[in-house]
Amino acid sequence: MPAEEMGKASRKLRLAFAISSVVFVAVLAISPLKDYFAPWRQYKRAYARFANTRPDTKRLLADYHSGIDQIWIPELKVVDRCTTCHQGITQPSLMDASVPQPFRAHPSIPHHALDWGCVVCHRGQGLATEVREAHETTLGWEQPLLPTHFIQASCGVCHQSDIPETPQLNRGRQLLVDLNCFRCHRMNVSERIYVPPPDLSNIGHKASREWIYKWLKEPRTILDSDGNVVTNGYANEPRMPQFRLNDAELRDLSAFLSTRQNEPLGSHQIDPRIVAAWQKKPDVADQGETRFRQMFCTTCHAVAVTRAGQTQLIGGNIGPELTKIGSKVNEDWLIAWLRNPQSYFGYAQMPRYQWSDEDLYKVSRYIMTRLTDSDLLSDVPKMDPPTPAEIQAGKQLFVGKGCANCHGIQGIKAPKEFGPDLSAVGSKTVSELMFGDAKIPHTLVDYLRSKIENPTSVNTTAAMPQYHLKKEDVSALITALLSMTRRPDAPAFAKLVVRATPSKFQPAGQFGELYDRYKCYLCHQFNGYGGTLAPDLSFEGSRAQKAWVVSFLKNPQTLRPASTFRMPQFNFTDAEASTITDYLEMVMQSPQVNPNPDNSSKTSPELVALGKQLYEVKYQCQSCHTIGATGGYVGPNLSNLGSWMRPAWIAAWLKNPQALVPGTIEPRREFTDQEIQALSAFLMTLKQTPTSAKAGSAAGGSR
Amino acid sequence: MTSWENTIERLRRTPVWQSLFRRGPARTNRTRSVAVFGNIFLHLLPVKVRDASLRVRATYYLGSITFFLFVILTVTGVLLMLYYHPAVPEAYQDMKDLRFVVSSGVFLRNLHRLAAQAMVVFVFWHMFHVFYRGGYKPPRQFNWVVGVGLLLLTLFLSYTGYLLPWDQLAFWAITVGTNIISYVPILGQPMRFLLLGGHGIGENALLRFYVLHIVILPLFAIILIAVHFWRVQKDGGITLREEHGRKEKD
Amino acid sequence: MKPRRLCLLLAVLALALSGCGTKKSTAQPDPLLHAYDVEPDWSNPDHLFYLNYQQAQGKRIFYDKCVWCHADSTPAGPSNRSNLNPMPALANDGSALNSLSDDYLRNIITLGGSAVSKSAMMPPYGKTLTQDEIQAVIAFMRAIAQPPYQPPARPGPQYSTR
Amino acid sequence: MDEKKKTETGFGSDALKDPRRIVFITKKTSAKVKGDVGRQAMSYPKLILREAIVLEILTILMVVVALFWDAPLEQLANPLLTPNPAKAPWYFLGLQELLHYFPPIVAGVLIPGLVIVALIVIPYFHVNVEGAPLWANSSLRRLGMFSVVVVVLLIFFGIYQAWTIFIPTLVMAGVAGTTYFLPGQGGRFGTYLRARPLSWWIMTWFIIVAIILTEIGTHFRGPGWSWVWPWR
Repeated sequence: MPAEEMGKASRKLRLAFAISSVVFVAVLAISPLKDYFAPWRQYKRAYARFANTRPDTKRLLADYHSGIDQIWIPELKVVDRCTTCHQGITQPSLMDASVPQPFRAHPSIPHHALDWGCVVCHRGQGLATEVREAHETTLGWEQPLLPTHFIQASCGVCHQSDIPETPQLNRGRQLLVDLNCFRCHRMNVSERIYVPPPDLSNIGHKASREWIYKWLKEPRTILDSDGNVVTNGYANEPRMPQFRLNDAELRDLSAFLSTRQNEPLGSHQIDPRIVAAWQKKPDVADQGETRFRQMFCTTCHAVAVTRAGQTQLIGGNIGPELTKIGSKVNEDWLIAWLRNPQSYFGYAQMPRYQWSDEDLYKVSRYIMTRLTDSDLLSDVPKMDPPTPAEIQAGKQLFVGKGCANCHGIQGIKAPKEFGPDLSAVGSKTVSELMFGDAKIPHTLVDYLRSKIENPTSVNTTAAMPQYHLKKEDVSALITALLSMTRRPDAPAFAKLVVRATPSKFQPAGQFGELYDRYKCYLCHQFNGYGGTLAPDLSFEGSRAQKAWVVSFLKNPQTLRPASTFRMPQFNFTDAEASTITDYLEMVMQSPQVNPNPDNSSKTSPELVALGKQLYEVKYQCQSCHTIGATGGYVGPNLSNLGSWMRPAWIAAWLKNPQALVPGTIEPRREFTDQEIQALSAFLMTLKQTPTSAKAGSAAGGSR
Repeated sequence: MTSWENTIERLRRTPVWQSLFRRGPARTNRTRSVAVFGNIFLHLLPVKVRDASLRVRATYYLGSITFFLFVILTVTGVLLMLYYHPAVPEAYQDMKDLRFVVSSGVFLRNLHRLAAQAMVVFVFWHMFHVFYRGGYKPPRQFNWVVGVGLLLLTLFLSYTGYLLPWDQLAFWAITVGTNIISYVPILGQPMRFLLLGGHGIGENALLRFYVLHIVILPLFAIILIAVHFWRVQKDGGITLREEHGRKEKD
Repeated sequence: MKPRRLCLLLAVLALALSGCGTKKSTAQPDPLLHAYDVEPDWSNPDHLFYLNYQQAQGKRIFYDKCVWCHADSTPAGPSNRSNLNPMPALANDGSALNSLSDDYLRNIITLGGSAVSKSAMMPPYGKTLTQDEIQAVIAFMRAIAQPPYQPPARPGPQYSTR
Repeated sequence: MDEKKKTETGFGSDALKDPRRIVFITKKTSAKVKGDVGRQAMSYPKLILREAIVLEILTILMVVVALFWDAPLEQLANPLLTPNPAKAPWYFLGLQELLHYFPPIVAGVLIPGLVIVALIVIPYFHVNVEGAPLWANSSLRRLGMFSVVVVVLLIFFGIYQAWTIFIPTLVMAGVAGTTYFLPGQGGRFGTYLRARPLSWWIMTWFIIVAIILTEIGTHFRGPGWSWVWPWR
């Protein structure tokens, strides 16, 4: 082939080669553009522009450079590149909401971001420098950013015991215990006051088959206008969830339960003479009601009261609501229960009162005739006496539905590992969750919410029953669940965990018996253990005068007549009252208060006058405290302080209230020693005779 | 003669140029032949090809594309090796670093992954094309077998590379794949053990796959590619449509 | 027409299909999820204020220490506010408090009313609360103020995102 | 341009302009030697330039795609967390799909083994190397053999309920059979199909089956290897 011809033919080829080479070089040259146009670089530049519009540009740009920023904490295995875009998080001047994200500063928190990194609390992917990768659930990282609403869950990873900064988490943890979640699911719950659901070994004595049928079918049916669930006889009682049972199952279960009478009922006979004397009297129920109120049953139990057309629940929520209790229980059982709740089941939290037969008869008549609802069981079908087949089937259901997980019953052991293990549910990745056909975003938070609100939404065959919870309680539960994570694998993390300190105050001896019998800890705190309804008694020995304690125990209602929640009338005997008083004085002492002060000599009328002047003019204590008929409602009524409190306590209190009762409202002030003396002297003059007591405090005693 | 060509000519006379290329410009067929003969890479090609085989429809350049993908994979693969540790926690961390921190790291990994997938596609396509052209028929039987070997090597290269990111995708794809091996009677379990360096996919498997992926398999692939090219030339060039079957004009 | 083309077509189709990614569901934004806590507007409970961490801590302290006199209702019953003379300002009363600086509020909380020539009924909390806690309370009051609180204008041009 | 004298060797001037390969042709020469190879072109620059252009265009395309498409990366490997379904790389999904139908020894060992063996032995197994049509000679016998093979295959697939392979096999056999029964010439397409050798039919069948199986394995298989529609 002639060379010229070939040259001519290849000219086109050469041209094509030239063009493709140019494009080739150009494309290779622009390939780093992908890097150059990385979104984080735009945020970097935007921050520089933004900082230039601020008055403190110099400080804002002090650490600025064009590369990737990262927080690197090797011992925590933290490599967070969040600050590449969130460049202003440590700049106090960028805190307010007008600063555009991602430049806004982090609100001030106890843990500084640079010491802890971001992902430790917020989750998400710290390594990422792309918006979606860092924040959302992507394939590359299964843990999306925790919505701020649930961020307290991250506090709970290390802080195993409750801290005041995380109310939502604390509430959620309390609910996990109260709702018996931990009875079916394995999880770490810190020690709290927990009262197991009633033992059902003797339920046959207590309630009828019809009532059990109704209760199992719909433990709660109505939602009132506030979204509170009203139950069949119980209000605000979310503990018993609703199981999805059909009529046959309900019949079987109610047959099984109504035949549970393992032990004979305790003493339920009332002196026949009293019955004979009161039986015919028309006002026996009215007298019962009066007695019911006098004993302050409503401190623990709520009863619906209709006043001026409005029905309202009056009373506490420590015990069950009693509005329809008469339709539930048998009278014999009721009498036996009131006499000795612990004889029905040992851990019953109702105190054992010293009832007289007469009171007992009146109150039980009141309960059985007035606290009833004739419509309650109207939709329950007629049932024949239980057959052995029904009982047998009911027994199987009792285990199969998980009833035995919460309710003790003789002869049946709770199945182990009934529900899924939730001890690390907060670390679950999206791929570990089965969403079924649920039309919800595929994130752990949405899964938990959907599952709690409707257990069958993600799994139609779920065994979990239906709870009816308020929205904020669902959020609290989610927070508590999210806080249960696999322990972060960095060894440094293990050291950071603040373990829950189990506290249980269990005194021995005679006082211990009374403490158990009257369940003091349900309302009062003792050395950090107990309820918060009533004043903390940890230092009661230093605070109150002995005679006052005795008189209060004997007749509690006279001291705070205006409060709804009042210590019930326990009818203590003299011996019991003195045991309690002696114990309080001996043991419940504060190291801050000198038990045997000698300051009586320092009292003089001038000092008292000075104290009165300080009280009324300089410090204006009357804004919070009442003396006589005037003053504020915040602090306790001081009218009878002279016979109530010990002078040494008052002096120590004025010096530093928080040292005696942590978290008390009264601020610590800078009184001089002389002022303290004067104020103490004045306050100790305040005494009144019991009959003249009138005004009370609203805010709960000495807090 | 333009000044441009003059400059080139002067450049050609420099000792450096002459030490590099030794020959003058390839302007005649003889010097062009010498250029092909004398170059270690080009001598795998024939000096002359039939006009018909230069048509796009003769090959669609499928073989060349496959080879060029291999070249791209080699280049990007070597660059990726600079950032990669074949160890269990680090491997995945390195993927994250490539994605988020390394300059153009995403681009390199994308290109490598893309080329790897494309190479599997093109090697199959090339094989089917050669088959329909009758390229397996004498005298090219052996080169067909070499090609089948290259197909298997490509699959293994792609497969061994699949594990290296050490993500869920990698782990489970390799699990499924190696389970198939264990179905081989008698030899299955020992073979799987040999491949994985243990009974499960762990640190050893990652190291073995890494060595296979970057040393052993590419070495064999390069040798077989050379043989493949050489045999194309020795067996009479590429198979043309009219060579087999009916001599229809296309 | 030619089977060769058919194969090619199928191969291309297969390649194209394998490129399709899986679609992801997108989450609807819920402002509540992005707030640490909320506080309903005292005069309009349907309107919610979204609080950040600091404001939420302020809310906690407020409802422990301050609510008794600076709100009309308290968690434990009637407020002490109507009982006092002069009547303390409501914590959300923007018309009274927005004009006061953070420094002023910090002073009156720390040192008490008498220190700034106000009623001595306002006790000092400087020894009971930390400065951070007091700042948190102020942040909470600012957050719930009606009319809304505007931080004092800063010098320099306003930033626009575009 | 004149060549330098020193490069001239024993070749004539013709050879200088148009060099030819000088070979000894013996019976054992493997190269296919034909009397007429048609017009020829120099590899340098014609072939090499073309190849270079292909390389450049390929690289350009690859780079452009790599700029806009991101390689997948999932979460860290976790042996305790089995994705459902766990899928092999796409080029093995045909094989995985086969495992769904047949016992592992068949789908995992026998079939891929046979495919590789078949690919290797094709050149040595002289099945109408000449490219004679499938039905050219002794057509009834061939049709009979063909039918037996197809029926055996169909029974095999039927037993294992491998319906997805059943269908393309049936279609292929149908098309192949129809070419025999087509009246007259059957048009250009029919003539073309009738002229296909057996190996052509087998390979075409294999390609279609492989593509269908891979496609099903990639896009139509969900949790527990159950059938799902990719658009749902």
